[in-house]
Formats: sequence, structure tokens, C-alpha cells
Amino acid sequence: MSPAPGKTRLRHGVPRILGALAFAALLGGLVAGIRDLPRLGDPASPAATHVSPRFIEAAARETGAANMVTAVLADYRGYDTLGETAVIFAAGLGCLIILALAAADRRETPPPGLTHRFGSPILDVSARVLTPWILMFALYVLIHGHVSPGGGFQGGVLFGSGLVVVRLVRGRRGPAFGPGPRAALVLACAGVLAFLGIGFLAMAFGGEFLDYGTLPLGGDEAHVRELATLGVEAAVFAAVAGTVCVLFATISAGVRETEAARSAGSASPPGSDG
Amino acid sequence: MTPSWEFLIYHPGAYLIAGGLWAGLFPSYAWATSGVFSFGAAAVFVLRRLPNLDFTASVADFHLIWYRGDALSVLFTVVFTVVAGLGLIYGWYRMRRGEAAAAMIYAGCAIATVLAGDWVTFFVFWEGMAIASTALIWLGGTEQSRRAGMRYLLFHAVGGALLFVGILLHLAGGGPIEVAALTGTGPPFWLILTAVAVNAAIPPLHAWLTDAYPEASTAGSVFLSAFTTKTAVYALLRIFPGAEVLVPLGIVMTLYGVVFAILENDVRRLLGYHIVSQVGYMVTGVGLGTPLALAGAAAHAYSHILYKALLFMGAGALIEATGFRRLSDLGGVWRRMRFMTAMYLVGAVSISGWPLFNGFVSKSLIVSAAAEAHAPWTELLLTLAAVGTFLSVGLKLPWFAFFGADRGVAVRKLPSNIPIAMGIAGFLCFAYGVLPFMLYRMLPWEIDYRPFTFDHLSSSLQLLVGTGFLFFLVVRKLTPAEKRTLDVDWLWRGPLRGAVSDAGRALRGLAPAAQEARRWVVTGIDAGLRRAAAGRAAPVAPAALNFRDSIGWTIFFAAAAAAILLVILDRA
Amino acid sequence: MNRHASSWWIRGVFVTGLIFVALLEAAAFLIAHEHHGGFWNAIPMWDLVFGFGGAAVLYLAAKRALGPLLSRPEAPMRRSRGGRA
Amino acid sequence: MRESLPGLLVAVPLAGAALVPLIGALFRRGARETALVLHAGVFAIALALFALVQDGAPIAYAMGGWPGPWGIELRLDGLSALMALLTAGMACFAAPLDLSGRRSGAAGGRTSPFGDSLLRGVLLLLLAGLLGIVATRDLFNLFVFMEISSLAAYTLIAAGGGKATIAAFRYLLAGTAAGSLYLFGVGFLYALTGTLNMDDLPVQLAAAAPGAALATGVTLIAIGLSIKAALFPLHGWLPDVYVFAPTATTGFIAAVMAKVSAYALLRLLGETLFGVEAGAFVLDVLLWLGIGGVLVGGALAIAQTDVARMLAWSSISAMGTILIAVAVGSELAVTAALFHVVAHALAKGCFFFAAGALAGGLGLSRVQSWAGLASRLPGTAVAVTVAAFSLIGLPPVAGFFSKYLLLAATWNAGGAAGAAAFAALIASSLLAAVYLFRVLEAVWFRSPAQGSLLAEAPRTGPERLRLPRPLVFAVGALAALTLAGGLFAAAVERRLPRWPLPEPVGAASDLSRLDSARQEGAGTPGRRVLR
Repeated sequence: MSPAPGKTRLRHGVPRILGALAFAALLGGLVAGIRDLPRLGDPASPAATHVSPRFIEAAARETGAANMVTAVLADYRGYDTLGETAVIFAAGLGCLIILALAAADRRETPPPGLTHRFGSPILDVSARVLTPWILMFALYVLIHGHVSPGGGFQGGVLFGSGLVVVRLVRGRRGPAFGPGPRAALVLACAGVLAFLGIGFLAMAFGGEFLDYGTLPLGGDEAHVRELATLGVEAAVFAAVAGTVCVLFATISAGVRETEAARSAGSASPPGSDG
Repeated sequence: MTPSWEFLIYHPGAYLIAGGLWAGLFPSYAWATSGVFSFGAAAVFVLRRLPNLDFTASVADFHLIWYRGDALSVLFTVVFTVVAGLGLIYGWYRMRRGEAAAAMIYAGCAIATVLAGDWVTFFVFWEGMAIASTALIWLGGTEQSRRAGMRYLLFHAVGGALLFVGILLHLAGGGPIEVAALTGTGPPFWLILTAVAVNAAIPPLHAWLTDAYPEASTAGSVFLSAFTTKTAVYALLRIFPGAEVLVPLGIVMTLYGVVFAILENDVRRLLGYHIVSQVGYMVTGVGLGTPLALAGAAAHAYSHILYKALLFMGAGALIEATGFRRLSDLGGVWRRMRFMTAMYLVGAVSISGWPLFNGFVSKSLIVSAAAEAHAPWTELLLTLAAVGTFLSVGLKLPWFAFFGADRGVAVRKLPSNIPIAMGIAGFLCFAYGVLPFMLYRMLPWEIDYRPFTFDHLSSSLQLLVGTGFLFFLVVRKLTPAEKRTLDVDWLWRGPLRGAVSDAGRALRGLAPAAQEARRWVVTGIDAGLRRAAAGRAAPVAPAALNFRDSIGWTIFFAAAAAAILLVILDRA
Repeated sequence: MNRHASSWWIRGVFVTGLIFVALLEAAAFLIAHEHHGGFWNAIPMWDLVFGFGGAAVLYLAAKRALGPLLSRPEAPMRRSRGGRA
Repeated sequence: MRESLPGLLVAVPLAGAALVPLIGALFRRGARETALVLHAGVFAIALALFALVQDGAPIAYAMGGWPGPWGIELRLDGLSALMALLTAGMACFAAPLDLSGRRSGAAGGRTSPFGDSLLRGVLLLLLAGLLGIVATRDLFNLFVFMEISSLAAYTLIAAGGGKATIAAFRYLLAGTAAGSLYLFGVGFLYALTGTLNMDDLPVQLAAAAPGAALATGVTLIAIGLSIKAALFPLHGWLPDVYVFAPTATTGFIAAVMAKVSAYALLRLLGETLFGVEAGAFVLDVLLWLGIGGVLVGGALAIAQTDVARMLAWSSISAMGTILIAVAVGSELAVTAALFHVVAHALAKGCFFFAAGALAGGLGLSRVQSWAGLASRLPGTAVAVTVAAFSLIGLPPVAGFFSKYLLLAATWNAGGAAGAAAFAALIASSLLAAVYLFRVLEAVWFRSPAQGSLLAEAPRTGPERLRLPRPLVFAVGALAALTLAGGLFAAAVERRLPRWPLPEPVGAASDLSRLDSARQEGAGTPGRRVLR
């Protein structure tokens, strides 16, 4: 099957045109559908009149969370949040398995990439100054999620990034800071387990799974729920921060192998399958 | 309601199937033991005259009748059990474990089919029979048996599917679950009839028989000759008594088989054509539908199983002893295998309808029924087929195989189980020939028929003698040629196969093109331009068809499907 | 038929058969019969003729008419095994 | 206890997914044992739920104590309990196996205990995701758990290394497209109704006017789920995944994963969105695509020489079958679909475990290389035969009865589509007979090729071939269940839920208001007329 170049073009042009047509038609259909939707932010739309009013009216009273978004995310739909935490955890586990284990098993050298250290005095000083603030800001975002935008996910990412920045700037040869892959994984697991643990605790005290109101923390139900929500957010925080560290540690483990291979003078070509 | 398992005690088929499974699954010494045990147990219960009981169970809202022992079922059960025993004796040394297992399961399924009282059970064992017989063919062990077995399986898979659909429609249309004569001529009638016609080898659906039976082992073909077609005859008797369409079909069968047998060179294929021919008598009998004709069909099936098994044993012995399977390689071996020759001749005169042998007392039932039903042409053509039967099985085959010019073919001594089995079969053919009432009293229809009248004897003998004259007149012209006769199987060996393989080749030719197209969709213009600039397209192995770029198509199809649906729905 | 080693056997069969048929026909003429339902029953020696003629028809139909049409060399099927079972 | 089981059904495997890697990271041993105990526990929960819903009353569960459309609700009725039981049961067969890739196969684990614990955690995550889909009554929650199951599946597949990684990536592309389409569709529906609850949605839809937006939402949801269910022609991800993934993963994924998506399709199009005109139209289209899938899958299965790839195409055919029945949507058709889901999961799981064991451990991946298998591994040969009978639909195993019910259902459906589906099912059965009997012929009636591994292995003695014990258990048990499913077909059929499902009784939420509104507004589920 080695057609003449001219024919090649013609033949291969057809699927491209087909693909473009299909996606254009899809886009057209979507646009037609979207035009039929209620307008964004329309106060008379079903989205604004059916379920939302109750959240608006009762969220603060029922969950104690000043931030309505937090109330929906961590309490009314806390199960979804648990699921999303699990999604992130799954991504971390997946990277760990695919990048670290599979690569190690096959003795593959990872593609050339982050082979150079970033270190420079300027970066070093900047990082020293910034990192504590980043970490502290992360905790702030977590705790303040109740009243303003923020929460466990955002805080966790910030926290994890803060740890990663140090590693990026100072390199492996600097002082060990932040968790290695195993410890990061432990953190992530602990976060997910803590979330589930709160759910199970609620069950143990006679409620439904994740029914924070039954937890024996004293005070009225809204207050208990607020505290539990904070606990859940902290769990998410730990899970996300741990996952970010897992991701970085996994990738940098590949870097280390490359570096080790270079320093040993091994001339194995990149990408050769063992 | 829980199934009642008590019926298993009374079910000869269950013993044979269980014995077959046991022999098939457990180490080699087991087959003989389980063969003896299961056949013995089956035979004991047959000899106990099969209690006329119904055993039922409910499965998936079906009221199943596993076991219905009325006269018609018992008749077939008895002869199936007998021939299973003969086959086991015959194959005692020759059959390997798997073959014995397949044969026993095959026999057991055939018995279970005729004992089945409801459609579901009937179908289950009908299919079981098809699979077990396919295994039996495959165990012939040659490349040809492998291919023939696959063709056989496909044929019966289609037949089974037709039967399945027919039963489904029958039940869905509110038909009774019991296997009984079908009323009305809707789709179920024709579907089930076609399915049964496949198994009964009614032309043009017969070619699996002559294709596959000669490719099994010698012992395997003894079993094959007995069960599938005769179970179909049972089904016709049970389901389609008096279906007029069967009369012309049956007549065509009798003559078709005879004509092709005259041309045939392969010993077992010749006998296979005579199965087609003889089953044609039974089909005609079923189609005539008078009590005498139906009784004749049942009786002829009974006789036919015995003498056809004997003939296949004889042919098998010939092949085992000489190593040749074609008439043109054989000749003049009768001095070296006198007993086997004699027993083959017993089978040959039985099938030809000589007086004192069982073909005489059963075939004439059908012919007389045709006469009584005032169907002179039917009678005439059936008589013509009888003439042809004697010509090829009674004269041509023994002449060129056992007598005729001695080609000095070396003959190995055969183990004694083979003559024993043939002796028993020959004795039974003779016994039923001289004591026909033993057969008649087992028939489910009351008949008053005397075979040994002077008229009958004289006309039969005249026919046979006239045929004999002609044979010796043209015997040289009848010398089998080393040729293969084209039958309808030419269709799928030739054009159909070519079409399929051409289509496959065409599709495979398309694969690289599709491959390239996919690649372009996914990798986009850059890679494509570069390749075009280099003036070559990377060759793509067809095996990689599924691997490379199918995700692009998946997403393309998803987008296209969504787009089409949206366009349609938005407009609506 | 000399090339057949057993031609004495055939001669015996022929002679015996002829005598047998003669006796049979004589008996059939003497004892009137109506054993079939067909119109041809009135014809004397009908069965004998039919046996001979029917066989001839079948022989002609098969060997002469269909044989040349349907027979093909066996080689493609069986070449490798030379007819061995 | 009865009331809290649905919550535990998802929470326990999810907790296990975090707990098992934690144990693996902190301790030397105990992770595998913990995982097995958890799998058994989940199976026990699913079994208990299945037994509890036999009386016809679903068990509803308000997550976090928030009822109805405000919180997320789980509900286990006959249909979802059956799927949960099947999923948890199949996971139990995969759980004791080595998850780290087929090349290690018979030789035993190659990964470190830590790596092994990670994989076992991911398997639990996959299980949690599938059970979450099955249990939930919330459209968005369904998406979340679909993502969990997908991510876990990608990981387990990629763990096979080499081509499996590529297959996983391609699956990821298709799966992400599917997830996105589904999410878009849910977004449309939410914008139109303001609710995500599957019980509330029909009520709100009855009030809303049908229009292009509704049609768009329904279409996107259907297409998204169809990709996950490998409906022809959206099946492109499937063959490579089934061929290259590790044995245990393949056995599990092939048995249940696409079927859970088909379940979601049935739930959404047959129940929640029932009465939506666009939904009915989409179902008609799916019916024809299912017919195409049945035929194309069967035909391409014949074209394969690799056993696993042949089985993969056979799975595409089977998914077509199931979607035909889902699209027909009558009571009989759904019963048939469920019977087929069970029968096919058992048989295909058995076949894939066996094929994976032979291909991974012994390098026997091609059909021809299986020649003479019966003489060296008779038990495996018997199991494979039983599974093949079921896949073809031969009596007396489970597949026969599901085929019977499917044919009856399509015949009763009537119309051109019903007749075409009927014919396609017959044809697929014949095609299956061709490609599977080819395998059986090699297994039983040929002797091993000279110099092959099977030929050189002794028949008896300590040196004879053996499969790893957990695989033997899985293959044997699944074959036995396939056989039992046929012999006791009546009992199985009796335990299948009747469609349309009964309305929930005593649900935790105040659904009575919604129920009455639904009866006024939306049509009755499960009464469709084919075009």
C-alpha cells in the first residue's frame, strides 16, 4: 500500500474533512442546544428556583457554614467531595504505579527532561522567604474556607506546591525537606481515611454516613456540623497535599535515575525498552 | 417446583451420557469400564420395557417433560441402545478414550431426544447430539476430518438455530410445550421442518452426511450412521405425520441417493448415499401419513439402523483390514476375510429387501402403504429406488470390494470384537427378517400386514433377479472411476468459499487504507505532509488493524453520532 | 470375464438364477395375483422387466448422464494419501 | 443495619483503597490479607443487600442525612443490587490474583509488597467506583464515581507495562471524551431542571417544555455512556485493553465494567429520562447500533488468531446484545438483558482468566497454540468449554437461557427493528459457534504441536503444567457458576428484578410528593413501542 503522493493527499484529505465536518456539526448542535437553555444567572430559571433556594435560605442555619458553597460541597453534597478526593487520590496512585513501579520494573530510562538543577542563589533566597508564607497561606485558605472562597482542595494544592517549590529550587542534594513518595502517600491515604473516618463515626453514632450532625462534639447541630466540615476539609487538605507530593516525588524519582545513569557514565539510549 | 431427578433412574440416555462424560474426563482405563457399565445399565432398563412414565420438571417457566416413554419413543430407544452396544463392541480396541466418550454421549443424546416430551428438552439434546457427533468426526484425527467436522458443525449449527427459532415461535404463539404433531402451517412449521430436514439429510441439505461420515474413524462412522438421521425420522413421525410435502421430498431422496451411489467410489461415502436413499423411504412413509405408512416408516427406521450399522461395520472392517477406502483400490479380498464378507452380504441383502432379511419386512410396508393410498407413481419410484439399492450396495460394492479381480491387497487380521459385533448385527437382521411379528408388535400403530405372501415373494425376487441380470451385463461399465463426484457441497467448496475468501482478501486490502486514514485523522496534517514529502506510506501489517488509531475513530464516531442526533432532534 | 478370478461363480449364479426365474415365473402365471395397486399389474413378468429396466435406467442416468457432468479427478482432495484410509 | 448497608457498600471499598496502600507503606505485610478481607466484606454486604431487596422494597439511603434533591441519595433496588452483587463477586475472583502484569503470570509476584499493596488499593478503588455508580441516585455523583472507576481502571491496565500502557492511554482518551460528554449532558439537564436527583428529575422535566436543550442533554449523556459501554462503533478502546491488560484486570473489567455503563444507560434512558421524546429516539438509534455491534463484533472475532483479541471482539458483540435488550426495554427484554449480563460476566470472566493465565504464564496466546490443551490441563479445558458453550448459547449452560429470553424479547418487540435484532442475535450465535468451536477443536481434538510447550510438558507427575491456585479457583468457580446458572435457570430468573422497577416504599426522603407528580406527568417507564 504505497500510493502515489498525489493520491495520498486526496485520500487522506477525506477523513480530515469528515472529522472537521463532524465536529463542526457537533458544535452547531451544541450551540443550538445552548441557545435553548435558560439564560445564565436568570433568577427565574429552574436552577435558581428549584433546589437552590433551600440552600440559600437554610445553609447557614443548618450547617453553620457562612460560605454557602462550602456548605453544599462539604455537607449537603459531602459524598461528592469524598468522591472527588478519591479521584485525586486515584490519580496520585496511578502516577505512582505507572511512573515509578512500571518504569522500575522495565528499567526504562524516563524521557530526558528535568535533568538540570534549578538552583541559584537568587531562587534559593526567594524560596526561603516565600515558602513559609505559602504554607501558612495554604492553612489560611483551608481554615477560612468557611467564610470565603477556599477550602481543602485549594489549600491542599497550595501546601503541596509550597513543598514542591523547595525541592525544585534546592534540588535533591539540598537538605531533605518535605515528604518522600512513601511518606507523601501515607499522608494522602491518611487524608482519605480521615474523611471516611468522619463518615463512619457519624454512622457509629447513629446517623447516616457523613451525617455530621450526630457527632458528639457538643453544642447545637449547626455548630457540630461546622466543626465536622472543618475536619472534612482538613482531610481533603491532607489528601490533596499528599497527592501533589506523590506526583512530584514520582517524577523526580525518574529524574534521579537519569542523573544516576549519567553520573555512572552509562550510555543507554533514552527510551530503550528493557 | 424443584426438578425431579428420579427420571434419571429410568433414562437409558442418562446412563450413556454419564458414562461418556466419565470416560471423557477421567484417565484412560476408565472408558472400557464406564462403557460396559453405562451400556449395561441402559440395556437393563430397555429390557425392563421402559416404564411408560412421564417425568417432569419446571425450568424457567417451562414445564419440562424429561422422559416420555410411549411406544414410539420406546421403539427408537430400544434400537438406539442396541446399536450403541454393537458400536461399543465393534470399537472396543479401535476407539480411543475420547472417541468412546463422544460416541456414548452421542448415543445418549439421541436416546434422550426421542424420550424428550417437551420442546426444550428435545432441543437441548438435539444440540447435544450435533456437538457430540462433531466431536466424533473430529476424532477421526485427519486434517480432512477436521475440515469436514467444521463443515458438519456449521450445517448443524444453522439447523439448530432454525429449530430453536421454530420452537421459540411455536411457544411464543401459544403452542403446547409437548412435542406433538404441529397443526397449521405458519413459520414454526416450516422452520422446524427445515431444521429436521437438515438432520434427515433431505437434498439439497444432505451434503453434510456424505461429506462427514466417511471422514470419521471406522468405528465412529458406525455410530454416525445410526443416530442423527434416524432421530430426524423420529421427529418427522412425531411432529409431521401426514405432511404431504414430505412425499415428493422422500421420493427425490430415495432416487438421489441411489443415483449418486452408483457413481461413488469411496466405500463409506457410497453407504452414506444409501442412508439418504433409505431415509427417503421413511420420509415418504411419514408424508403418506396412513397408519400403515407411519408404521412402515418406524419399522424401516428400526431395520435400517441395524443393517446400516452392519454395512458400516463391514466397510470399516474392510478399511481396517486393507488400509484402503476406495473401491478402485480393492478387489478379491473375500477369501482372506470370509466371515466379514458373509456378514457384509447379510447387510447388503437386508438393505436390498431380500426375503428372510429385515429390509424385506419393513420396506414393503411403505411400498404397500403407497399402493393402498392409491399413489401408483410413488410406489413405482420407490420400487425403482429399491432396484438401485440392490444394484449398488448389494452388487456393485461387494463385487468390486470383496469379489471381482484380486488385486492382491494385503489383509490384516482383525481383533475378534469386530466379527462378534458384526455377527450379532447380522443375526438380528436375519432374526427380524424371519420373525417380523417381533418388530411389528413393537410398533405404535396397529397393523395387519403379512410380508410372506406368494405375491410379495415372487415380485421381490423377480425385481432382484432382473437387477442382477443387468448388473452382470454392464459390470465392466460400472467399474468405479478414481474420481470424486460433485454434489451440492460443490457450492460451498467452490463459489461460496471463493466469494468469502475474496471478500476477506478485499477487506484485508482495505485495512491498510483504513489504517492510513485513521492515522491522518489523529496525527493531523504535519505528519501527513512529511510522509507525503518523503513519497512513501509506511506499510501497515493487517494484524495491527485494531491497534493503531482506532481511538480517533471512536471519538470521531462519537462526535458524528452526537452531531447527527442533535441535528435530527433539534429539528424535531 | 476371464480376468475375474472368480468367473466360475458368476456362471453358477447365472445358471441357477435362470432356472430359478423360470420356476418363479411359471408359478406366478399359475397363481393369479393382485399385489400392487398400479395399472401395470396386469403385465406378466412385469417385476422382472422392471428390475432389469429400472436398473438400466438408473445406470444410464448415473453413469452416462450425470457421471461425465459431475465427476472430477480426485487428485485435489486425496493426492497426498493415495486413497489410503 | 439494613438501612445503613447501601452506605457501607461504597464506603467500605473506598476506605480499603486508602487503607491497603497505607498498610503497604507502613508495614511489611498484611496489605494483601486486608484487601482480601475487605473484598469478602464488600461481597457479603452486596449479598445481604441482594437478599434484602428480594421482597421488592428498595433500600434508600440519604448520604449525610440530607434527603431528596438537596443531598445525594443512594438506592439499592433489585436491579442495582444485582449489579452490585455481580461486581463485588467478580472482584473477589480477581482480588487474590497477581495484579502486576501478565508477563509475571505463573511465576508469581514480581512487584515489591509495597507496589502490590498499591495495586490492590487501586482494585478496591475500581470496585468502589463501580459500586458507587450502581448505588447512586444522583446524576453528578454518578459522574464522580465513573471517574473514580475509570482512573482506577487506567492504572490497573497500565500496570501491565509495554503495550498495556498505550492501551490504557487510548482508553483514557476515549474515557475522558465519554466523561466530558456525559458531564455536558448532565449540565444541560441541570440547567433545565435545577435538580440532579434521578427521582426528582422526571418530575421537573414533566413541567419543562421539550426543546433542543433537552434533546442535547439526553444525546450527550447517551453518547458518553455508550462509549463507556463499548457500543459499536464507539468500541475502539476495548480490544487493546482486553488484550494487553494484566490477567486479573482483564477478567474483572471484561466481566463487569462495560456492563455497569450499560446499567447506567438503562437507568437513565429507561427510567429517569423515560417519557422524554428525545430519549426514546436515542434508544431507537442505540438499538440499531447494537445490532451493528452484534454483527461486527462477531465477524471480527472470527478474523482473530489471538484468543484474547477474539474474546474482546466477542465482548463487543455481547455489549451490542445487551444494549439491544436495554433499548427494547420491555419487561422481558430487561430480564433477558440482566440474565445475559450475569451469564456473560461469568462465562467471559472464566474465559479471560483462563486465557490470561495461559497467555501470561505459559505464552499460549494464539488459538493454534492451545492445541492439545485438554491433554495437559484438562480442568482448564473443561472450564473453557463450559464458558464457550455459554457464550455461544448452547444448552444446558446459562448462556442458552439468556439467549432464549433475548430472542423471545426481541421477537415480542415486533417491528422492523425487532425482527432485525432477532436475526442479528441468531447470526451472532452462529458466528460465536464458528470462532469458539475453532478453539474447542484445538483444545480437545488436536495434539500439541511438536516442540511446543504443551508437547514437552509431562502429563503427570510434579513437573506437569499447573496454573496458579487462585486462577484455578477463579476459572473453576466461574465455570461451575455458569453451569449452575443453566441448570437452575428458573431459580436465577426468579431472582432477577422485574422491569419496570417498583416504586420505592418508605424511602428516607419525602418522595411521596414527587411520586404523585410523576404519575401525573411522566409516562410509565418500561412501556415502549418500537418504531
